[in-house]
Amino acid sequence: MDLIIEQASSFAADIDMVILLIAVLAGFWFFLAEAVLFYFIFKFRQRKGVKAQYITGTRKEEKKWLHWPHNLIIVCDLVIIFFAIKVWYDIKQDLPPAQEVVQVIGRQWSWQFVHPGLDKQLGTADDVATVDELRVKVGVTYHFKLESRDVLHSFSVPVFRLKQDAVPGRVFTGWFTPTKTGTYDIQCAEMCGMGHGLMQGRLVIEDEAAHDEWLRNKAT
Amino acid sequence: MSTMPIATTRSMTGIPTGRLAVWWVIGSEIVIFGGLLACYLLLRNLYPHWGESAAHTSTLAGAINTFVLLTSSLFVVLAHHAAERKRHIAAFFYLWLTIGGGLTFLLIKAFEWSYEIAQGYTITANLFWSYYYTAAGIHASHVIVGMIIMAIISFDVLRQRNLPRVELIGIYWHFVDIVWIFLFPLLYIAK
Amino acid sequence: MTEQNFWQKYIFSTDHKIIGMQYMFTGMIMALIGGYFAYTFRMQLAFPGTEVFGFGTVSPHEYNSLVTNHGTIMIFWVAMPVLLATFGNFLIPLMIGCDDMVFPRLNRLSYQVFLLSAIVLVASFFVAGGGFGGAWTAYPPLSAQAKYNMTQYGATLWLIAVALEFVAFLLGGINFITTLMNSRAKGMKMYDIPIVLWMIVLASILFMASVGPLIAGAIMLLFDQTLGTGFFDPAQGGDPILWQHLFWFFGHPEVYVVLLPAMGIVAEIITVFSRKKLFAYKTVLYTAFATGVLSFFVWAHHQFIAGIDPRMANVFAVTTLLISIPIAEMLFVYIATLYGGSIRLTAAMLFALSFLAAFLIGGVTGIFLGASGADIYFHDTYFVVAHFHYTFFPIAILAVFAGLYYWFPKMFGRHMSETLGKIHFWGTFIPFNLIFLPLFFLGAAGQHRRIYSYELFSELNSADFQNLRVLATVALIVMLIFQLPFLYNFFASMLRGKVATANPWQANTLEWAAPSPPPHGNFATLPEVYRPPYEYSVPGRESDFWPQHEKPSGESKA
Amino acid sequence: MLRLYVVVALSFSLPVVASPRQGKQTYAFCAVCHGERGEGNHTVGAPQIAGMEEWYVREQLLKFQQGVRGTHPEDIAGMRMRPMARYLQNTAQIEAVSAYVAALPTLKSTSTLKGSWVKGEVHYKLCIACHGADGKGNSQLKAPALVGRSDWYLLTQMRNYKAGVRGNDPKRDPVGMTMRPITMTLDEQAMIDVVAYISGLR
Amino acid sequence: MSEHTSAMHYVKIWAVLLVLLIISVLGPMLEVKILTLITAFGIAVVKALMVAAYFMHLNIEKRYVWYLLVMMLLVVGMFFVGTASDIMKPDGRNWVNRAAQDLRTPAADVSADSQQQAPTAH
Repeated sequence: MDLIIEQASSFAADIDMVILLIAVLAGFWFFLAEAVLFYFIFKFRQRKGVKAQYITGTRKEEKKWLHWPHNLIIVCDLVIIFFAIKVWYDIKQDLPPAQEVVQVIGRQWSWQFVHPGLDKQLGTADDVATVDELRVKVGVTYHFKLESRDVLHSFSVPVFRLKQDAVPGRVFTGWFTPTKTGTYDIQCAEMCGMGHGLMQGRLVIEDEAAHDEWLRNKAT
Repeated sequence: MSTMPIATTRSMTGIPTGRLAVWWVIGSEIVIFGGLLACYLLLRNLYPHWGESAAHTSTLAGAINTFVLLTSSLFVVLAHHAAERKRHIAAFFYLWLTIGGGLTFLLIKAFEWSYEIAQGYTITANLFWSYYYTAAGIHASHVIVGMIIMAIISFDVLRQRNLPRVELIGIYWHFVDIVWIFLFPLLYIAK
Repeated sequence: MTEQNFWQKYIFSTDHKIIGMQYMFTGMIMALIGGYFAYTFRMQLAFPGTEVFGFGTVSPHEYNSLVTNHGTIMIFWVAMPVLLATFGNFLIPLMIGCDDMVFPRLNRLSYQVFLLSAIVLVASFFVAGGGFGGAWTAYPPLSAQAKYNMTQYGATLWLIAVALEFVAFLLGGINFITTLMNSRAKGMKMYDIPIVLWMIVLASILFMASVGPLIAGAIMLLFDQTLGTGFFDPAQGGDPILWQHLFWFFGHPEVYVVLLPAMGIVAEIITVFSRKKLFAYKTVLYTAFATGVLSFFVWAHHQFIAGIDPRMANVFAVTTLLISIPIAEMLFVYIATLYGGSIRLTAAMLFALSFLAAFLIGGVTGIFLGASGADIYFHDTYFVVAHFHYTFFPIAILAVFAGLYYWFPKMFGRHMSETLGKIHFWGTFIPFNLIFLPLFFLGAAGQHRRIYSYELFSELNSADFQNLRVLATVALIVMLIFQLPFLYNFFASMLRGKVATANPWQANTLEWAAPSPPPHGNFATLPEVYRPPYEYSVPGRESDFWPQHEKPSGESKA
Repeated sequence: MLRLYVVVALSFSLPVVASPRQGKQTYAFCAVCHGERGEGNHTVGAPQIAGMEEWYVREQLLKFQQGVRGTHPEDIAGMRMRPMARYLQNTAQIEAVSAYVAALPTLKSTSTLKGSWVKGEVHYKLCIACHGADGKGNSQLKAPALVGRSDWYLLTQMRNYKAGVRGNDPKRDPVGMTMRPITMTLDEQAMIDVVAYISGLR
Repeated sequence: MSEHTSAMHYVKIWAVLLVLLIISVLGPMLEVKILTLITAFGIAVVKALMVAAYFMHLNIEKRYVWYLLVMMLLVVGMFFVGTASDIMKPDGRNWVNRAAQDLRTPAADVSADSQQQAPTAH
């Protein structure tokens, strides 16, 4: 996965691990089933003088061909469930304590971000509000408070492997910790009307000095 | 066109085809009303203050309507009773009593609603009233449909045709009655 | 039987076969519209901003409308009518050995309501503001308020069309269920019913049980749009998430509503063309039941990141992965059926086998989306798009073509050309994979759905990705072109094809006991049933098939 | 692959040059909100734009694209406009659509506000220097025409200028900056009055 | 199918139903919350079952019609349970339904307060 798209948050690798796990387990069954399917199509193609066999599939030794894969798939499913829920729990359910909080507001068709100012507190006079540009410090654990002013939006940062819908009237809390600097895309992932496809934001991850410099510039 | 396919006369399950279909109709209606009432209940639990709005509904009108529907249910089951004994005149008479019950129900509903709307409790007043009018409105539309079908059947019955259909419309009518039995405490009594 | 004029015979017919045809042709026309929409927005994605041949430039507003209505049409006006209504209407009375549906006039009404719904939907493209563009899921508040979606009339008409379509299928479904339950031929017991009929009826039951809340929801949304109520408006105390639950409570079983009939069609075809008894008939039934029951417990996996409580998501992740078990087992049964067979690769069989091969991909990729942790990333990306096309395309296109090639001799009394059929098969199957395999990759790279143009997104605007998009679009055009041989084959064979005998494929089920095409009333004498439907290659018998209605000739089978 | 791309692209696309046809095509994007005749749509916050000066349309589109307009959190309608403007990617498209908008016949604006025409005339003296006594604007001074614009839109923009939502970027929007001190002198009622006066101008 | 039952039988059922109706109307007048719930909904269930069993003749209908109807009710129940955690509460793990919270405060009852008290009967 990280070959296709960069990992820029602390949990991106966990999600990629789950994806890889499923790819291996499900991929095994997939290739096995396809191989058997094509082998059968080839092996049992119509030939002169060879009559098809009469197999009801109700005798025990025949049914074992269903039971064994059936049980093995249950085992694979349980493994996948375990890891999927573990990752889910870490990302969505159990938030680590926040060092800073940013507010994310979805609108038709722009993202508005409220950054805490130099005092690192949201809701004070030196908050910095921007449109379509989120600036965060690398290595700092952020909570985001996600809101929507009109219709459904979805705050999606592919490099973070992060996605959460914004629902009008509700406030969602989530978290992320950026792990590398750079400039990345923020997309809207929930149909929000005519400008949905053009609702693009930028995520700037920078080190603390650059971020403070930017805040100071904004303050003046 | 009027020849009935042989398929319709078969009955592998032991239930006549018409009645089996009516049961499935009712099954599908259960989920429609059930879905609506489930939504209502969810939000009712979220917003305890809906009780204040519910206090403005007329329990008396609701109770009278329950009485009217229960009585019409009695008439339609008597119509079925008569139809089974091939007393088609009596069945016709009872069917029209049932339709009269439906009409009374709608009339009371009309007075009740016009009074409430005059008070300012329209469908957009708040969400409780939205549910109130939507649920009762869908129910009332079922009453109207039932009355129309019943009127059509009643004339068949008078000509001594399709007597088993009295039972089918009866089952439907009872179902409409049962829906109201639940709507009444949900919308009127619970304050 | 009295002589009927054209209108009585073909337009206002109560004959189940004609009604099935009406559904089929309406579905085909709608499929052409849906395909045209797909072509238009794929062109926009491959060559953003340029003028699309046959449409003009696509504005973002039109793009949303195209995407929305492509999805709506393909599911509600193509997959449902063709899989459920066409095959259901055509096959149920024939396969259970009776003369018609139990309620022929209800059946006609069902089609008329369906036709009305299709007309309303098509009309919605031409009203002021254009067709509805809020995605086929129609999440409020976007779908509820004209100031957000800017399609005041389009949204309302779209909703009315969908609601009418549900009513049509409720009427049809009641008919299917009652007919199968009550009107089977003498001797046809529960386990003598062909799988396809089980599947169609199970699907009808699933549909009936799941659609109720959404019908109520549609009425509520309609009031939101037209009267200004606040059922889904948070400012008035409503809840947008409630609609999502209402929608997906129906929306997920809906997948199985179309999947099961497709599975049934494939079961018929692979048994006939491999001359094999279905491996473990009862297991197929049990897995179908299990799928049906489980499908009511999984709907919220569509909403993992939509704002449902994260604790509840865990429950749904478990149920979602569990549903993979019966589906996988069903596929294993089909593959096992091929073992020891004598496989004839006719066009119908090719489509049926390709269904298995392609649906496996669709099923396997579903696990990525059902696993809640991985879904955080994949949700609403092209991975999802590719996944459900790998399920819906085999269901609604491959299985349907398999069924058409297989039952065409029975429908019209003539054979379709096998050569053209094979050309059509390869021209459909290969481009299909070329369309959607790149989309898996693009989805994994973080490309989101329903995006008008990727030019603004620097991570997605690379030349390599754009080439993949062009590849998918070109493959789509190739695939659409390869439908022309099919259309020619279909209509030419109807008039001039090789005349078919009553049982050209040497199949067992009852529809082949009727003449091809069956007259009004189907059977000269209504058949009786003596044995299960898949008795192929029974040892000790001269011929390798043993029709259900053939009287036992004294000699006992092994 | 690339060759295929080129072949298909050529066969389905038109060369990118500004032309009246392109203007009409591009305007289809705008028409969803601003209407086929450029009459605007108050419910979605889209002003009447029919007959707006070509140079003004072009400049505003560029300002939206560059984020000079439509990036302030209070400017809700502007934030809806910004992604749309950003989709016009080459200058030819902007030129074409500006020309198309300018060529749309000017419409009479319907009045949605109640203000005093008499008091408005007094306040309008502030505006005359740039926008002209007849409200027809002055392209040399980069002052657009005010007649034919939606009155609610004019009011919103004056509020925006006053609150610093628009025209507070000295580097990138010096022209907008000049509006700011003038709106500072007007209170809410005065703005409504002056808009009422403008609506009465022919 | 109901050859053995007389018309009087139905009238008796009807009379019982009416008595239940009166109880369900009078019950809430005691203003006891629990009693209201029991009389209103408990009796509704009893009434519905009585109508279903005796008027719709489910008591002598084939068994699986019951199964069919109960299956549909279970489906609705499933919908209710799966949806409740999101809709029925104003907040949950990592989310708050602020709009609902605002409305739950008594002052926010939108329209009814401005209206005069309507009589409960007319």
